[in-house]
Amino acid sequence: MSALGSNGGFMLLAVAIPLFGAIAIVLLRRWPNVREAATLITGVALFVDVALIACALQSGPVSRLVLAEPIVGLPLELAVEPLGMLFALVASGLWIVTSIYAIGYMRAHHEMNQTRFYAFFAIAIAATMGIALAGNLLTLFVFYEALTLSTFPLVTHSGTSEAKRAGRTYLGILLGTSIGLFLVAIVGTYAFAGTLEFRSGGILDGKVTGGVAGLLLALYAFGIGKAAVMPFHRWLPAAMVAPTPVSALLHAVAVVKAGVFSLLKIVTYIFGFDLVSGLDATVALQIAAAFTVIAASLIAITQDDLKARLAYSTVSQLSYIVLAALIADPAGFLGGGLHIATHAFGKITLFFCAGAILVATHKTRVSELDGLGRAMPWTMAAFLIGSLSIIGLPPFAGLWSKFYLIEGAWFGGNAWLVAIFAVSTLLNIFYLLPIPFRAFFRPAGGHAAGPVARREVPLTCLVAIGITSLGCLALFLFPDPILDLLSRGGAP
Amino acid sequence: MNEHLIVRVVTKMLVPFVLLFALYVQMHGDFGPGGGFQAGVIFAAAFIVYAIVFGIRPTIRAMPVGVVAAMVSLGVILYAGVGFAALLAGGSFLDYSVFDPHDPVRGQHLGILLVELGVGITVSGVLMAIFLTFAERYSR
Amino acid sequence: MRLLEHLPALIVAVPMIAAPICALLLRTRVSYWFAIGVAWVTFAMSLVLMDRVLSEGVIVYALGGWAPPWGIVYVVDPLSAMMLVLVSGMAAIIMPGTLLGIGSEVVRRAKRFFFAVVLLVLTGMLGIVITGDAFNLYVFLEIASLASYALVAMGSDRRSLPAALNYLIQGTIGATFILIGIGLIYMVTGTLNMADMAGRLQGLEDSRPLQAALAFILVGAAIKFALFPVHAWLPNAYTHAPSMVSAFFGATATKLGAYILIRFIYSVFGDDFAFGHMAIAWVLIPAGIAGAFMGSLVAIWQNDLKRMLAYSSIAQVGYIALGIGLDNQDGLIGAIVHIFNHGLMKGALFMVMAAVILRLGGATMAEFRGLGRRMPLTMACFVVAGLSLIGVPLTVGFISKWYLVLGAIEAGLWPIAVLVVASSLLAIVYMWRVIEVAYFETATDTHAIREAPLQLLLPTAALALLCVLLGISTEFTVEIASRAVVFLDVGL
Amino acid sequence: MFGTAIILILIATALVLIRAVRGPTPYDRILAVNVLGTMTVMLIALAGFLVDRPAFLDLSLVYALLNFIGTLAALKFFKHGYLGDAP
Amino acid sequence: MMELYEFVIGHAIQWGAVALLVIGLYIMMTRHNLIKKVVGLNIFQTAVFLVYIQMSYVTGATAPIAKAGQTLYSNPLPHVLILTAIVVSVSVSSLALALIVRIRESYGSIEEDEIVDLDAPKTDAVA
Amino acid sequence: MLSGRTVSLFLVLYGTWLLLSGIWEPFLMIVGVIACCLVVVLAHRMAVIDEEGHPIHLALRALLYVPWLFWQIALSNVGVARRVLSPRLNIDPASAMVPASQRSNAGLVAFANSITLTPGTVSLSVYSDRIHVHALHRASLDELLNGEMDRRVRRMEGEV
Amino acid sequence: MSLALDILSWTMMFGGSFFMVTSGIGMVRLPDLFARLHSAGLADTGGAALLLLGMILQAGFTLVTVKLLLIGLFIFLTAPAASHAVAHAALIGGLLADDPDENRRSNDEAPRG
Ligand code: NA
Ligand code: NA
Repeated sequence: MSALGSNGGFMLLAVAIPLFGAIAIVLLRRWPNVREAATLITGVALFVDVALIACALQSGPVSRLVLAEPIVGLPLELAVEPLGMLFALVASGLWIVTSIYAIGYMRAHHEMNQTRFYAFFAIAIAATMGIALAGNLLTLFVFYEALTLSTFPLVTHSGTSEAKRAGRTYLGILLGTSIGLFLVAIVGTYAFAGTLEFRSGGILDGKVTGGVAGLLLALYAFGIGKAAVMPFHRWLPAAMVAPTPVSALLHAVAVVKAGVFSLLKIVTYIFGFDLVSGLDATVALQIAAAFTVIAASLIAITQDDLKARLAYSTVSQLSYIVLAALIADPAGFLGGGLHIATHAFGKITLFFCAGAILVATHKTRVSELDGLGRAMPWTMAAFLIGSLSIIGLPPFAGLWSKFYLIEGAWFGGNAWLVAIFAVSTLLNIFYLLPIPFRAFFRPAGGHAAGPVARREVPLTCLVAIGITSLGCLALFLFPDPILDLLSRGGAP
Repeated sequence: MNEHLIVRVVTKMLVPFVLLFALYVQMHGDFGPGGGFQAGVIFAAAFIVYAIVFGIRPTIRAMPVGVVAAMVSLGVILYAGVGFAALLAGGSFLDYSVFDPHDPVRGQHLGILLVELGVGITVSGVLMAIFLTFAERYSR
Repeated sequence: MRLLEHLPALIVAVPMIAAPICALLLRTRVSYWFAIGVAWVTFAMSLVLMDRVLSEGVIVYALGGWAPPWGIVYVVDPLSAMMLVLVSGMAAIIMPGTLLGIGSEVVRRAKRFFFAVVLLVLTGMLGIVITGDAFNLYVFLEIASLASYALVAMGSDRRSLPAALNYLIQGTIGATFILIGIGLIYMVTGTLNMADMAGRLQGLEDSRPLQAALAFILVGAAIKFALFPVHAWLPNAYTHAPSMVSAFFGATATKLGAYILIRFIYSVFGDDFAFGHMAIAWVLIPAGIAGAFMGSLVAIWQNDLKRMLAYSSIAQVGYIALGIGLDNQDGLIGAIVHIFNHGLMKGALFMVMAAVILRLGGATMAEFRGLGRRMPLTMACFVVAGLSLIGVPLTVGFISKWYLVLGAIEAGLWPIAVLVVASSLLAIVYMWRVIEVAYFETATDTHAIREAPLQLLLPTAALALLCVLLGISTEFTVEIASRAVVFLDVGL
Repeated sequence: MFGTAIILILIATALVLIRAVRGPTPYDRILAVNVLGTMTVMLIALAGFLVDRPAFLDLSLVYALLNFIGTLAALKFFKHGYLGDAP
Repeated sequence: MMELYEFVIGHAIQWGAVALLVIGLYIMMTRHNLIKKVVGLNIFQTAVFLVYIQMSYVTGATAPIAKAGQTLYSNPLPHVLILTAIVVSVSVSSLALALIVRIRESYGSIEEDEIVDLDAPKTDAVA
Repeated sequence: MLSGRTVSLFLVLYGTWLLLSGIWEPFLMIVGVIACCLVVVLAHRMAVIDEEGHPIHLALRALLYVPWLFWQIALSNVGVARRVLSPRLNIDPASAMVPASQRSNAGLVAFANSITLTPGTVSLSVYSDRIHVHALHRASLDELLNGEMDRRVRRMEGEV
Repeated sequence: MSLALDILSWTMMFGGSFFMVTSGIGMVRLPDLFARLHSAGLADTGGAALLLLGMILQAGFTLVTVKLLLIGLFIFLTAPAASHAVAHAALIGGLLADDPDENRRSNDEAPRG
């Protein structure tokens, strides 16, 4: 295989393209239009590159690419496997959409320091690609930290003291858990297994006692703070101060998905299903995740701030995937992987809508949305689609992932988890559906009384919202490519 | 303390012999290392007692500050220079036997003598310098 | 070339003869250039020595041509070669900036002798590292220490004087303890040659003087090493010394205490005696952990950044002690690598202080307000070195922590592993305070502040760059540390 | 016999130390330290005989010199508050 | 009889060393006057000389001496070591005194607590 | 510069050197000459070569005085020891002026030091014609007031 | 002969040590500074001299003897000067109770030393 022809070269490009994009963005800072064009071109190039990798994965063997060897016998390397492929596809695809949305949003909202914003956004995407294509756990950790650091300027974008506080929480929890727990787990894994490679069936099986394995699993589950298992979820609601495209990045494209993706990948390729399903600790962690699912949903119901409600919704949904990982069987893996994609499309739609509402009406509270359906019909329709998908109702993609999750739980002998999923679905309905209902069926009242003018958002925003809503539908209709992809991974 | 007759006279009598003793220790120190240190201390002590009894100004007149400062450096240069000389003469660092190809022991004698001289000069220079700064500037 | 054979002697002799010559040069500028030349020549020699050690093995050089039991020998093994490179390298890198760096920070009348004293420190430090004779080690230790006290006292801030005196008193106590320990070993073995000592100590584990000797050397080295709770000299000394001096000391001085400890434990006493018989792990590990926490915690509350860095040094010293105390290969590799790596970071950070003091006249939080815009390159170096101090992946700090945690886990000390990373989280707090102030706040005054001059900026950038490069490629540091550990025959 | 002498002198040293500690005037202390010095000179010389190292004699001579200087310096410093010329 | 001497002397010196160590440390820790601290440091260092003097008594402590003809010199002997230690001690004391001189020039005091007070308004408060 | 006293100092120094060296080796003898020259130069610069600093003129007659002085020292040593050790501390401190008839400073110093050297008496203060003496017991003072020591020191100075 | 020498030297050293101890006792027992000065003299003269003589007898006529003599000479020259210096300082300091010089502080006649 020639260097570029191999998917090794493409993998390097997947990390390098957004970095070059970031450099281009900085260099083109004086010409905003050209700058934004650079972002879009980079996004498309990245997506093409990732798609090429996917094709290569379909047809041939997986090659590895060693970038460096910071620790002897423990290189920084890129490799591709189905789950990572899916994540890379979702992230790179949604980046294009998010960029389209961001162009409209940032200009309409008169944000400062847009060059910095786009540059760090691109760097964050590069880090995400690194996570998706990480060939071993060390590499994954490196890019995981890079993602944390590169998103910090985005979270604190406004520079207000509130943003600064949020930034502290964000960084404190994410770096704290990753260095304090995740890293310890990684080093512990290395100490026992002698390697950190992702292998089918795991590397720890047979190397550690149940106690150590349980300890490691717990360290991973809580140490991957981006998965936002309670009590390490606070950063996510705090980061709501950031501009909406950043929220999209956090909630759908990259950050939280990187967390659950890592967890899923670790359970699958580091522990192996056999080891995890036999551990006492697994049950305890399942309980913690289940608690997060329910508790976050309940909190979401009480939130009047739209973005905060969505944030707690994300916390809840993430623990679905954590649970999927802890179910530790192929169906759970399938459900978890699929949920990464479906939740991404659903949640990004919701955030785009929330951002659109903010830009158009400067409203941030659920209670202020009465009657908004008339002013912003397209936006609120999309919001309804996103909500239905998250809840798991047909004809939207969320149905499939929930289906596989429940199947995995049921056949894996975790019947009580089925009950959790059921209750949670009910709660989803309670906190999501009232929003479009208010918008469409309640008259506009309160202080903002008066004739409601149609005030839609910039066209780019609408286009983006349309794409993601259609995505929710498309994934319902054509889930097979993803399922095919995922079924090639997972169990040995 | 100039009015202090007894101390003054005793010091005057003492100083030349202390200086001589310092040089004696310096020159006879080559039968075992360490002579240079003692010699330096004694040499400086002679000046220090003189300075205490007669004051700083007469002391500086006898031993200018510039000379003291240069002594510090020159001693070290002498010390390390001998080592380099040994290197250049084909031995290893501080291998004095190369100084006299016919009689290594004599070479060692010479080498140690010079090295100890360097040590002595430096030590006495340092002590004098410190005393001078100390005495010059400190008052209770 | 024949002169190459004499490098072990020359590397000490050249700065030794250069120091007095430097003092005789009457012009400060002349002695500055002279000192730069000497430092780089020494650095080059240390690299050649390193190369020879790696290719040919340990070099033993008998001073004066006398065989080991009678004369003094200089020994270059991988550990000492690494220390030689660190000490002379830091001197070489830092030296060009000193003339500007000491501009306002050194009392006028001391400037003439500044470089001579620095070379004296260099002589002493290199001597400590290279000598194979215990008493000679003490002599070099005192040469380095005396010159160090003088350097600290040269600070133009009058507080440098009591700081230097305290440093002197406590340093002398430490050195005296070491001297007593050496005397006791001499009493038991009748030799001062360290290799000889080790040979003759076999079977003397129950000798009281020997046990006392270890205790004395442990305490003495700990003081020199600023190990909690005998660290009291360090904060004031580093805070009030001229920043360039702090940079050099921060990178090297305490490290020599660590070196002496490692040298005596492994090359003289043997780890069976030190750890098996005397259980010094019970001193080193608790003191190391306590120091790591205490240093970082106190650093958080500092307003003077030099003081903050000083306390951070105490914390970092704790890690090194911990690594030594783990008594296994990875722990010691971690300690040795951290000796080197921390040198790079602290060197860079104190150089930044020098630059900031040069431009703004102080280095408190107030001066750092808005510095990200005023001195962007300097602050970039600060951020890189700061991230390294935190232990972010792809920096040198990560590598050291990796091995420390690995060592702790291998020793079965999980809680220690967690504490190591948990304490490094505190580093996030104190570094982040600065970064926040520098990038989120605006300067209170409106003076135009220029970027640091090249003589300061280039070395700082070089060190910051090394923080990253040696974090990605660890062939140099870890490889040599591994060899050193193998050579020291640790825990096999 | 050198050992006996050394022990006896050590006893004497201890007695003088009592005076050095008790004072009460600085002159008492200076005097005590001076006597202590004389005793130390003898101790070093005797120790040289005991271990058969004549080089100790140089040491005790040096110590005698330092003792003298020390006493003068201490007196001058106590009396005048400076060691050099009158400020 | 000779053994008794050696025993007594050896142990007297040993305990003397310990006593000096403790006294020196005590003075350094409890005195605020900088000169007194330096005096304490000197007493402390004197303990080392005693340790090295004691070495002379312990059998087997004599350093190996090179054979005549090969070289004139022997491994450093205890007294040389003591001498070196004394030189170091003197240098340390001198430097300490020189520092005290400058401290007095800058602060007008050599009492540690007064010096701390004098700097107090200038020391960094937590922001 | 090259006065008789200077030459004398040089000779005395060189004698001491030879005595200390004990080795009749040409190298060391030459070094000795250099060393003594250096010392003489330094001594000259320090202005210590005068009748106070190098009282060579007293040397010959001192040979007569010193044995007597040593005998006095021995006697008074025993005396003071007895007083110190007697259970009831047999002392009776007193101080008085003792006439001093010496003409030169060197002589005066010799007298004062002799007084101090004999335990039991200490010279407190020296005046041109008298010395203030403190005694552990009045008896020693009376003995000193006899004037024998004064006379012997003056004889050492050379009688007129 | 050698035995006689040994006994003689032993006696001398014992005597010297005796004076040293006596001096120490005096330093503790005697009531004031001026009284203690005499006791200090015991160590400087009787103590030192006898000890040195004892050692000289042990050494025979060698370089060691020369050095011992030198030490003795040095002590005999400097000890009285030091004692006198202390005494004089104490006198000026006004420590002597029955000072016959009534005009000490009136600068009537400054003492010459
Ligand atoms: Na440090
Ligand atoms: Na007397």
